[in-house]
Amino acid sequence: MKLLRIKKDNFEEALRSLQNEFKIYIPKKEDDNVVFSELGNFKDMDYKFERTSHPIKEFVLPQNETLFYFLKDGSREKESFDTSKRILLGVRPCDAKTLKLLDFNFLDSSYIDPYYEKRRKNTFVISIACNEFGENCFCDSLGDSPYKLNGADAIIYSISNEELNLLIDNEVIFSFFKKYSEKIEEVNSEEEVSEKGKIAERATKPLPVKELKEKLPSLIGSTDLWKNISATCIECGVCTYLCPACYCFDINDITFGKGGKRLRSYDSCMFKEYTLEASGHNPRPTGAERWRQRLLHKFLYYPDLYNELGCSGCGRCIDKCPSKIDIREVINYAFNYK
Amino acid sequence: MNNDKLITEEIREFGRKAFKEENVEIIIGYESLNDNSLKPAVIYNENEVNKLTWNQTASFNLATLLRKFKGKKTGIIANGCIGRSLVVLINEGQIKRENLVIIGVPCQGILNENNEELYENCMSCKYPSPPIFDYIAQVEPLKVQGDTLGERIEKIEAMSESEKLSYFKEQMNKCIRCYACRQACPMCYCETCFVDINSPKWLSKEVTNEDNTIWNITRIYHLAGRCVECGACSRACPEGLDLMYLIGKMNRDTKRLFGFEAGLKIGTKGNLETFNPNDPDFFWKGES
Amino acid sequence: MPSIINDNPYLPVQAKVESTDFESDDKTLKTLTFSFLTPSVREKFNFLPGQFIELSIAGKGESPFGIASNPTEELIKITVNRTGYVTNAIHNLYKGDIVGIRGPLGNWYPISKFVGSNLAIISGGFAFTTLASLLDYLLENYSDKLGKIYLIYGARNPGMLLYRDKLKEWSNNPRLETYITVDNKVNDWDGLVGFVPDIVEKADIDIQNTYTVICGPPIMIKLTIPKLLNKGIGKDHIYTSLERRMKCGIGKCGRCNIGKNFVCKDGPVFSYADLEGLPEEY
Amino acid sequence: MNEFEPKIIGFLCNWCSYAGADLAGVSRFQYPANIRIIRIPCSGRVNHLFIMRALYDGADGVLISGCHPGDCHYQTGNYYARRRLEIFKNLLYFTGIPQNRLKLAWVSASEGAQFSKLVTEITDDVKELGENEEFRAVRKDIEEFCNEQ
Repeated sequence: MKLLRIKKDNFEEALRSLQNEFKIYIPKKEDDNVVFSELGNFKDMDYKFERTSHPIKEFVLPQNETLFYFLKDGSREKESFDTSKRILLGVRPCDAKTLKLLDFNFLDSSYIDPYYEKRRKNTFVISIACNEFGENCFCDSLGDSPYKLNGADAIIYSISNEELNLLIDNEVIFSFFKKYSEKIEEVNSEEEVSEKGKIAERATKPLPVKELKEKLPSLIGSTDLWKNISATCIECGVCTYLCPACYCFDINDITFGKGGKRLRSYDSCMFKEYTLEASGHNPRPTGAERWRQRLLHKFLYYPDLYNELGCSGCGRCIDKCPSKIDIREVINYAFNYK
Repeated sequence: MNNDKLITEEIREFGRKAFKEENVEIIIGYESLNDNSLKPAVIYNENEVNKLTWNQTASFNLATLLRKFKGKKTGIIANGCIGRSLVVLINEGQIKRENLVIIGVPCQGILNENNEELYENCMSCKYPSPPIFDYIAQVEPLKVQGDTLGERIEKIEAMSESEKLSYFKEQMNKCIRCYACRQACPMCYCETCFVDINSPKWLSKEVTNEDNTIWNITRIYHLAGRCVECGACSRACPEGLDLMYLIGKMNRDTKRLFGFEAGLKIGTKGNLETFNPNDPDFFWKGES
Repeated sequence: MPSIINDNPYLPVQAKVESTDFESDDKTLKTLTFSFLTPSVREKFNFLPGQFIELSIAGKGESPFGIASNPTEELIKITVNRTGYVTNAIHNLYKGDIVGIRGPLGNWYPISKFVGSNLAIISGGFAFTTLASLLDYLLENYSDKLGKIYLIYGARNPGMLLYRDKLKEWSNNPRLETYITVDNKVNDWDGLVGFVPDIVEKADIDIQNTYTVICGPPIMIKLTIPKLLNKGIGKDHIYTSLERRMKCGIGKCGRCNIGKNFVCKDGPVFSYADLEGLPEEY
Repeated sequence: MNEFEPKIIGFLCNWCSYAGADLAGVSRFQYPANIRIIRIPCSGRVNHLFIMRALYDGADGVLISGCHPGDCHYQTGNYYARRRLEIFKNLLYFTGIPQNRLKLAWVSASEGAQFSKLVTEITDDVKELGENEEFRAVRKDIEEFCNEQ
C-alpha cells in the first residue's frame, strides 16, 4: 500500500493523461440529483464529490444489459460484452464496498458471470474519505467507517486547497500516479493513515447486526413480526433498485423484425412476479414474506455465505422509501422482538 | 400551526372511540418520524393511539394500505383526497363502507419537504375535507390558494409540439420503471398489471424512452375519471418525474368535457363507466 | 458437479426437435425429445437423474424442465405443461425446429446413498419427469444394488398419467411394487383411486432402511411428508425435488432461494433434513 | 424520387366503417393504399394500447373509425368509445406527439365517398408530417445484427 502526496494540478494532469485510455466519471449535480457523468473539462472538479443518487452498481450491473443477439429462427447468436475501461472518481467508501459484495455473487467459484467479470475488471474505483455524513447514511452503525478503502483501488484523503493525499492499494493505479506525486510513503496498513482521513465525526449509534444474525433463524416462523414490519410497505421496487448491494435480475427476450436480443434487467424481491409460478402458486405472496427475504438475505444469508453483511449502510433505501420505512428501525425492532 | 396540534388531539380522541365504541381491529394513520415529518403507520390497539399524529407532511395516501387489510374493520385518518379515494374504492366495490370508520381531517394542505411550499395539487385543491366521514376534526379547512398547476398546464399547452415533446421525453428519460407510482396509488389494484402480461406483450422490459412512454401514459390513462389528484404517485417517484402536469391535464379535460370529478359522491359511476348521448363530439364526420 | 456445457453459462447450445407427442389426453402435456445440432456436444452433456435444463426459444424466452430421459439414452426428453408464454411456444414446435438448451443444471438424486437400501419413489402429476429418469436408470444399472423398490404415482385422472407405456412395463416388472392411482374415479379405470398422500399411508412400505424420493405439486409434498414421518422414516431419508420460478438457473439472479441455498444451483433435490428451520417457501 | 409513403393503421368497426370502406372499393372511389385496415367488432373495442403499440411498432398514422353515435350495432359501444378516445386523444396530444398522427372519425356503411375522403386526408396530413420519429421503438443494435446475417 502506498501513500502519495500530490499537488492538485499534478493530480488533474495525471487524470488528463489517462483520458485517452479510460473514461473518467465524477459525481455531478443535475437539478436535485447527483449523477456520475464523464469528466469533460477540469473546471468542474470541485473535489466536493457528493454522494450520487444512483449507486455505482450501474457500471458493473447496468439496469439493461444485452446478453446476446439472436435470429428468431434460432440459427445465429452473437454475444455482446462491454469492455470499455473506466475510472470512477469520488466514490463513497460505502459504495466502494458494495462492489466487493456483488463480486461474491457474480464471481464465485461455481459459475463466473462473464458479463459482470469483463465490466468489473475494467472498472477502477478511486473513492473519497467522507467529508460529511449524509442524512440517512449509517455505515458507522454497522461497524464500518467512512474513510476506509473497502475494496476500492485508491482513496483520497485530507484535501487541502493545493494538494491531496492518495492512498493506493492497486499496482495499476499506482503506476498512473507515481510520477506525478511529491512524496511516496510505503504504508503497511490502512489504519496508520486513516487518522489523517478523519473529517466527518459523529457519535455512532451501533446497530445489533451481529446479535440479530444469531436471532434471525428463530424469527423465521413469527409471522406477526414480518406482518408488522411490512404493514405500511407498498412493495414497490425503489429500495432494491437503488440499493448498491441488490443484484437480482430478470431475463427476457426483446424481438424486432427478424431478430432479437436476450436482455438482463433489474428485478426486485418486492415484486409479486419475482416468485410467482406458472401454476399461480406464489411462495412469497405478501409483503411480509418478501420483507423476511430482504432482511434475511442481507443480515443472515450473506453473513453466513460470505461473512460480510449484504448492506453497506449507504441509506438510499431510507431516503427514497415512499412509506419512509427505515431499515435501521427494522433491525432494532426485529432484534428486540419477543 | 396550532391547527396541527388541535387536529392531532382530536384524531387521537376519535381513535380511542373507534377502538372502544366501533371496535375497529386496526387504525391506519400517521406517526411522526424523529424530525417531525410523518410516515404511515398501523395502530393495532388502544394504547398505541397516542402515536396518531397529523401535520402538513402527511404526504402518503393511506387508502393504498387498505388492500393489505381486506375484510378487517379498519379506522382510517382521511383528509380530502384520502376521503375521495375511499369514495372511488367504495364505488368500484373494492371496500365496504361498513368496514370503515373514517376519522375526517379538514386538510391544511401538504408541504413539499424540499422547499417547504404547498404541493401544486394542494394549491388548487377544492375539496380539502373528506366527502364521507364518521368523525371530523373541528378545524377550518384550507382555502383554495390558486391553480398554479392549471397555469403551468396552460403554459405547456401553449408550447409548440416539439417543445412539448422534448419536455415530455425529458421526463420519460428519468423513469427507472420501479413502479413506485403504481404501488403508491390506491386506484392501482389490478391483480396482474398490464405491464406483466406477456401475451400480448404491450411493452418490453427494457427501460427505453418509448417503453417508459407506454408505461406512464397507460398508468395515467387507466386513472381517467378515477384519479382524485392526491399527488401520491409523484411524491413516491424516486426520480422526480413531473407526473402532475399530465394527471392535471387529464383531470381538467374530464371536468371541462364531461363535468366530472372523481370521488365526490357514493353511488356515482366513474366518468368512463358511463356516457351521455349528447357528450361533446369532435370526431371527423365528413367535413374536412 | 458436471459443469454446464458452455463457458458463457447464459448462452444456450443449439439443439433440434426430434419428436413431439401429446402425453395427456387433454393435450395440455406434451413430451418432446431433442438432439444437439453438433452431435459431439452430447458426450460433454453428461447428466444424472434429477438434473434439469433451461429450454430456450429464440424470441420467447427460457423455462426450466426436469430431464425425463434416462442418462444413457441419446436424446434429451422433457414433458411440458402448456400454461404460459414460453410453454405455448414449445407446444407449437415442429420436428426439426431449432431451440437452445442450457444445462445440465442443478444437483441429482443421491443414488450412492440408496445403494443397499429400499427406495420408495412417490410422485404426483406431471412432476414425474425426473423420477421416471431415475427409475429407468436404477433398473438399468442398480437393480442388484438396491432392496425393494416402490413406485407410488398419482394423477388427477387416468388421462393425465405420464409415460403410460412405461407404467404398464413397470407394473408387470416383479422387481417393483407399483401403486398407480388417480384422484377421482373414471369409468374404465380399474386401478387404485385416491390421493397420493393417502395411498402412501395405506401402502405397506417396509420402513426399515428405506429412502423416499418425492416430487409433485407443493401441496402433495407438504401432505405426504408428515405421513412418511409418522411411518418412522427419518428426515434424512426423505428427499424431495422442489419447484420454483427460475430465470438464470445458475444461482445468480437470486429468486429461487430457500434459506441461503438456491433451488437451481444447490438443488432442486434436497433432503427434508436440509429444509428444516428454513422458510417454508416452496 | 422515392417520396415518403406513410404507413397508416386503420381500426374500422365491422358494422359501419369497414362496410363503408368496402362500399368505397365497390363503387370505385379511389383512396390511397397507405392504409392497413384492421377490422374490430366496434369502436368501443379500441384499447388505447392499440394506438400506442401501432405507433411504437413504426406506424406513421392511426385511424379509428366507427358508426355514428346512435347507429351502433351494440347500441352504446361508440358512446363509450367517444368518451374514452376523447380523453386519450387530449392526453396523447399533450405529450407533444403530433395531432395529425391520430384521427378519430365516424363513417357509416353507406358513406363510401366519405371514407375515401377520410383516408386521403389522413394520408396527406401524415405525409406532410413525415416519418414517425416522435414515438417509435428503434432498436438499432438488433437491426445491425440482423443485417450482418
